[in-house]
Amino acid sequence: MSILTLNNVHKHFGETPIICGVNLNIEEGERHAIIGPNGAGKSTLFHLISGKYPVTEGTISLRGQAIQNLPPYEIARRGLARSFQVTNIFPRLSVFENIRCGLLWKMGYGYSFWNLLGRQHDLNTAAHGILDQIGLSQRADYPAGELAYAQQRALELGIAIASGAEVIMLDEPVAGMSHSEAENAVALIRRVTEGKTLIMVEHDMSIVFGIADRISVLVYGELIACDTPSNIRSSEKVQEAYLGTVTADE
Amino acid sequence: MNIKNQKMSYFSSALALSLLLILAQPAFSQEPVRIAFMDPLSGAFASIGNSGLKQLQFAADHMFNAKGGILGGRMIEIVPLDNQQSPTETQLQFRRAVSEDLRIIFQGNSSAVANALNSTITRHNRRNPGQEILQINYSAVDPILTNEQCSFWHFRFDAHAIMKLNILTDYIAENPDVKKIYIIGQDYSFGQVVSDNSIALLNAKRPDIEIVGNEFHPIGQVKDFTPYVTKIVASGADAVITGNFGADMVSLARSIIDSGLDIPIYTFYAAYDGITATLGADGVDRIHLIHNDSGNPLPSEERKQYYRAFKAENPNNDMTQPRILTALQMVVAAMEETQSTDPYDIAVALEDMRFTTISGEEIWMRGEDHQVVQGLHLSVHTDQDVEFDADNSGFGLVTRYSVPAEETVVETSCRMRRPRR
Amino acid sequence: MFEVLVFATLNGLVTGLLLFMLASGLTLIFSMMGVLNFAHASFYMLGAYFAYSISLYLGFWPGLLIAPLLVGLLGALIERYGLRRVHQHGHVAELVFTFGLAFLIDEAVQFFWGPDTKNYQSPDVLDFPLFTLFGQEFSAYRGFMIGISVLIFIGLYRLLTRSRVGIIIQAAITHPHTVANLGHNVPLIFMAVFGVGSALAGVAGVIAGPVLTTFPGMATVLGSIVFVIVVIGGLGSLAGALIASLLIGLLQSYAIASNLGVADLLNLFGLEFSRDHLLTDLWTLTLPQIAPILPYLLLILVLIFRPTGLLGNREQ
Amino acid sequence: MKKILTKSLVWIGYLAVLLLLPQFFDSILAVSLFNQMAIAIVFALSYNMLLGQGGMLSFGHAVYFGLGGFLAVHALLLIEFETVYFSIVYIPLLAGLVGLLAALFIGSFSTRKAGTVFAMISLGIGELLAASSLIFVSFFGGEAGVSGDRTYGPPLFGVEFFQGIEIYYLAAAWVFVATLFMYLFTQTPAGRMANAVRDNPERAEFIGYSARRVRYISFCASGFFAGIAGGLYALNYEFVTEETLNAVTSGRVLLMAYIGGLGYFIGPILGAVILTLMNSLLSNYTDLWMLYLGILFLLTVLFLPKGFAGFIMMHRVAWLQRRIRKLVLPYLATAIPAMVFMATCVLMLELSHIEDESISVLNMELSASSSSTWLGLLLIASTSMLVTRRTLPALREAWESANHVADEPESKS
Repeated sequence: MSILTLNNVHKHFGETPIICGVNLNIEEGERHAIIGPNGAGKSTLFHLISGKYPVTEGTISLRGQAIQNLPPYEIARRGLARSFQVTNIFPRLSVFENIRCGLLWKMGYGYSFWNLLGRQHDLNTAAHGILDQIGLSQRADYPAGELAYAQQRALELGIAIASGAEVIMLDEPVAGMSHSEAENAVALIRRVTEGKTLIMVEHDMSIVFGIADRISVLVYGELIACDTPSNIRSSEKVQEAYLGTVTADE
Repeated sequence: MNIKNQKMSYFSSALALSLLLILAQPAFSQEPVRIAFMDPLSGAFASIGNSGLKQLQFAADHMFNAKGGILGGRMIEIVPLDNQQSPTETQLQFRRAVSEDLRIIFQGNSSAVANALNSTITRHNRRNPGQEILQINYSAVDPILTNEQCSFWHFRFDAHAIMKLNILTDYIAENPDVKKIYIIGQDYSFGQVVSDNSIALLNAKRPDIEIVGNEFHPIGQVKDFTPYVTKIVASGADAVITGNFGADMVSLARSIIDSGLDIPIYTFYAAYDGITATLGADGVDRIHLIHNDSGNPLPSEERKQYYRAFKAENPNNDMTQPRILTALQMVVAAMEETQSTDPYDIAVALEDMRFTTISGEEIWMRGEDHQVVQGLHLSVHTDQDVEFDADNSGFGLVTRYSVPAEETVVETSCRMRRPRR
Repeated sequence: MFEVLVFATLNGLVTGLLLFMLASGLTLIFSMMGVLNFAHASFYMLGAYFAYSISLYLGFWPGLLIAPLLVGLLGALIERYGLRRVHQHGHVAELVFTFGLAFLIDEAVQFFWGPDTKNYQSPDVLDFPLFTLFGQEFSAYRGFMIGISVLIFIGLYRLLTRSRVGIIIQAAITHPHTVANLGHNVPLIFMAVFGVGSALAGVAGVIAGPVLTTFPGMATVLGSIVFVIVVIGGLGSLAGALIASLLIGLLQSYAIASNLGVADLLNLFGLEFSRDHLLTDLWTLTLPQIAPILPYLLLILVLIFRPTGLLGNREQ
Repeated sequence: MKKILTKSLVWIGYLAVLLLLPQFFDSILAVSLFNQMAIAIVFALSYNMLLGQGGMLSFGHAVYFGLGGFLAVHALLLIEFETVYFSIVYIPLLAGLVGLLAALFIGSFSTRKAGTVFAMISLGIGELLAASSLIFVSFFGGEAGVSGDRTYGPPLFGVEFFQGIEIYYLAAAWVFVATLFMYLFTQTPAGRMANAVRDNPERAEFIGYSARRVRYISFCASGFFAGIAGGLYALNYEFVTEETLNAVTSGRVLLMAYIGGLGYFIGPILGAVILTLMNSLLSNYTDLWMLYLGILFLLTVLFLPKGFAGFIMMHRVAWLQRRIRKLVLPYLATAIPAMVFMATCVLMLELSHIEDESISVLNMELSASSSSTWLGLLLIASTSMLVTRRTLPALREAWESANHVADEPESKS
């Protein structure tokens, strides 16, 4: 059964069409990558799914429930978490607090102002557990803004998985990392998204082809292909429209 | 410029001097009589407060300290307390006065502050018998202070707003040319008092006079009075009454003058502290002021000499409130009479005291409500025959119309609660 | 009634254009640097006081030239040595800095010039009625104020649309980061814009001082109204600032000119009220009484229903 | 366990200071100063819930303070005229509820956005209410305000609240409780999310929290505590005027919180104490105190962006590393000339402020009219400034070496 469905999704900024009729089904437990040249609308598509922007037309459903045009927090509560292209954490809170904030809603604290965080044993154990998973236990009390870049990205991933979401969307999770950092990051992503649905945008093709079960190719706001890595690799259409331009760029 | 600095500067010398005095002369070793002066000494209203402080200081020094002090050789010491014209700060300064055992407080500026001080003192005196404090109000004119909210511990040395309005409307009523009056004022209690009573009094005295406008504007918030003046012009008024003070007064007068409207403006506070200088030639014969003091010519030689002596010492200030001297003189007279500095004794002695001021006028402190009864005068802003000008500008006030003390009396609703001793 | 309307319009125009002179500089500063400069009206006050002091020695006209230059210079220095330093600590710190600056300038003015109103007079040359309508004079000086404001608006408009600097500034208003990436010296532009903005406020002060009274409270009276205009007009929009200025100038002027009150409204529906009622203050409320708070009401409404302002295109 | 113990000790110490202060300074003036501080502390802390913890810059916080105060004084009147009869001890709570009510209403539209929009709405509402308070005389009493008497309620254990000291203990109790609750609020999910929304509202939305709702909750809590402060104000002064809800009060609380240090819970407490002291003590010695206050404020913004609390916290590492002693000499070397510089500047300001008078300092008569005085002062000022600048690098170096931490970060919990 598909967990996330996009049906004829359009997005215009003013007169300019950015996304033109995207249809996409993502299966539960799948690792799905979205690729495409710069300006193809990958991030916009992410923003549409996660609720940052309203869609102009079309529907998006998560587990069969329509979520288009819901505010981001509603979508997040329904089990969709995401990271950002630009590091997006709570810089003045400690690393531990960052993770704990990520956990709060799932663990049912809501907007409570009568529970003391320090007393919530389960919550704190869970937070430490995630810190262990992303390898930041040593830095738990550091202000998040002072972490090294790769660590901030790991933290962001940690916040995303803390919410317990079943769909995790990662926007260029290894961009700007050195090769060895990227390898660690990929290993981390594999580890923490085990058993969950992963959707990612990534430019690094070796990573994409290494991690993804299926790949969608987005060009000028249109989905020109959606298939397994090997089929995508051999697709002429994709070669023409996308891979060719990449080589030209580089 | 300010007494506090002076105080600081003479601190060490005063210390040495007082040591010397203690050793040398037993007659001088007596404690000074300390009197608090509580008014704004910093902030936007500081100039009025500082001017009052100088007048009180001068009165104490010139009239008493230079002549050997009071009560057999005690000096008067004026202690400045800066209330920043804020009711809150007034309370704090009041507590300072209590802890420094200052039992007499001179205060004048802002009716809001005077009311706050009045209720604070009433409460304090009720709760702390034996430590009473006396309020000498030399300038706040809100009628309620000697009516509904009158207090045994409060004495007012200025005529209150209704007394002044009574005389002002008499003057207006005598002028048959006045047919239409426009009233404009700040939207607060004094403005309301002026408006309500002007209408009532004019209706009674000259029913034919039409009130063509009765406008309130927010206090201190109006950028430009021209829109109001437009209405005044359109109403065809031939006189304006306003209770405005400070910048609101100046701006209003300026706008009226700029519009070319040549009608008299009847005011309460349109002189001194920069206002006279700012209005200058434009205000001549237009600005009328009702006050308890007389303008030029000053009524007595003694008064003139006193003014000159003050001017010699404070060239940049004017003797704007001679009633400060009168108040001090009467308080001292009460002290001398009872040989006591206790507020209760002073208050009892002040009640119904009759006193001749340096202007040669006999005034009366009515015991019923602690309101002074004195002559009132209507003066006009001009540069003709001005012997004592204001703001060193060459312009000043010349008295046009005077009413003797007994004619200024108005009834009071005061039911005074007198403490028992 | 007609005469009141005509003069209310003229008065509204004078106030509106004066406000615009302040708002134009503030808009430039706000749009580019993201700083709502609380001290902007203080520069206006400084303009009036500088000009007053200069007029004592040299007369009105040299003051009109020199005072704004001095204010502009001061503004530039404050940007260079104050604001830029605070910039690294974020917008709140900047806002708080200008807030403190306004406080300090107020105090400094009282320190140097004293708390009294100053006798700052308009020049004798303009001391005649421009025209008399329905028995009320419209002074030449007010005409001069309108003239100067219009000139400044035209000058500013031409500068922004025709000159190279202007185009860079315009670009910086809408896309501050891009301009920096293009290699322009943004700090220098900021300093210049801050200086020019302050100087504009200074001009407003110089010409407003004689009519609106030169006293230490003059900044407070105008201070927050100017932000209101900038916010209502919309971020990054000079035209918006002009419209908002005129709107507020006219709104206040008409409100004062009218005699309407809540009582009239109630009478319209045939309702009567007693004077002793608990809500008497509400029944007796009149439009002129609340004229000065109308801009704030407008501000709140605009921010609730259209946070970008009338003509703005950028949300905060 | 040790952490909890230390924390409890801090709170017990706080309570002890609150209770014992008037034992050491018992003049009427001192007690009135403490009352002022107590009110200011609650007010400033409530403000910091907005700005420091929630990232909402408000220019109209006095609204909740003032409304609480006005309600409290009306409650006093009701007690006086025997409409209702209860102990005045509960009045701050009542005032707090009014603050909460106002915040519930105003917050419902103003917390949609933080940043400039929020700041401008708060400014607009502040101005609106301040102006309305002068128009609606029957409730706000015009510029004279409303006056009540706190002694008509039933006595509490025989205490009738005649004296300032009795009010002080009542205020101290409320301050302690309010401080404790405001601290505890920071430790709850809503309080922590307020920090998160302050740091990054967008991210907060993507972890399931509506930034607006989070702000709204902080905003209401802040209004509640501001109302409590207003209630204490009414009990202390026994009258409330429009100045409690005007822009000056709003500005002052901003100054307090900022000078004290926004980032730290204790910051606003420090700021409230410092500003209250300056306000009451400095104004007794010089007319220029507002000028000095302005200068102090700007210097703080420029050089101590984290306020006094931040400045103190800068030395935490050095303290933990037991290297604080190494800082004493460099500090003295800079502070002494800096003090001389400031003292000289103050002297010059005072000298130019007075007319044809003189000030005597250290047994020297300094005349404002003599040029040698001015030359001398300028010389001292410039020399001391030069010395300060010369010693500054050494201080910085010493500070850095004292704060240098070896590889592993020290634990900050």
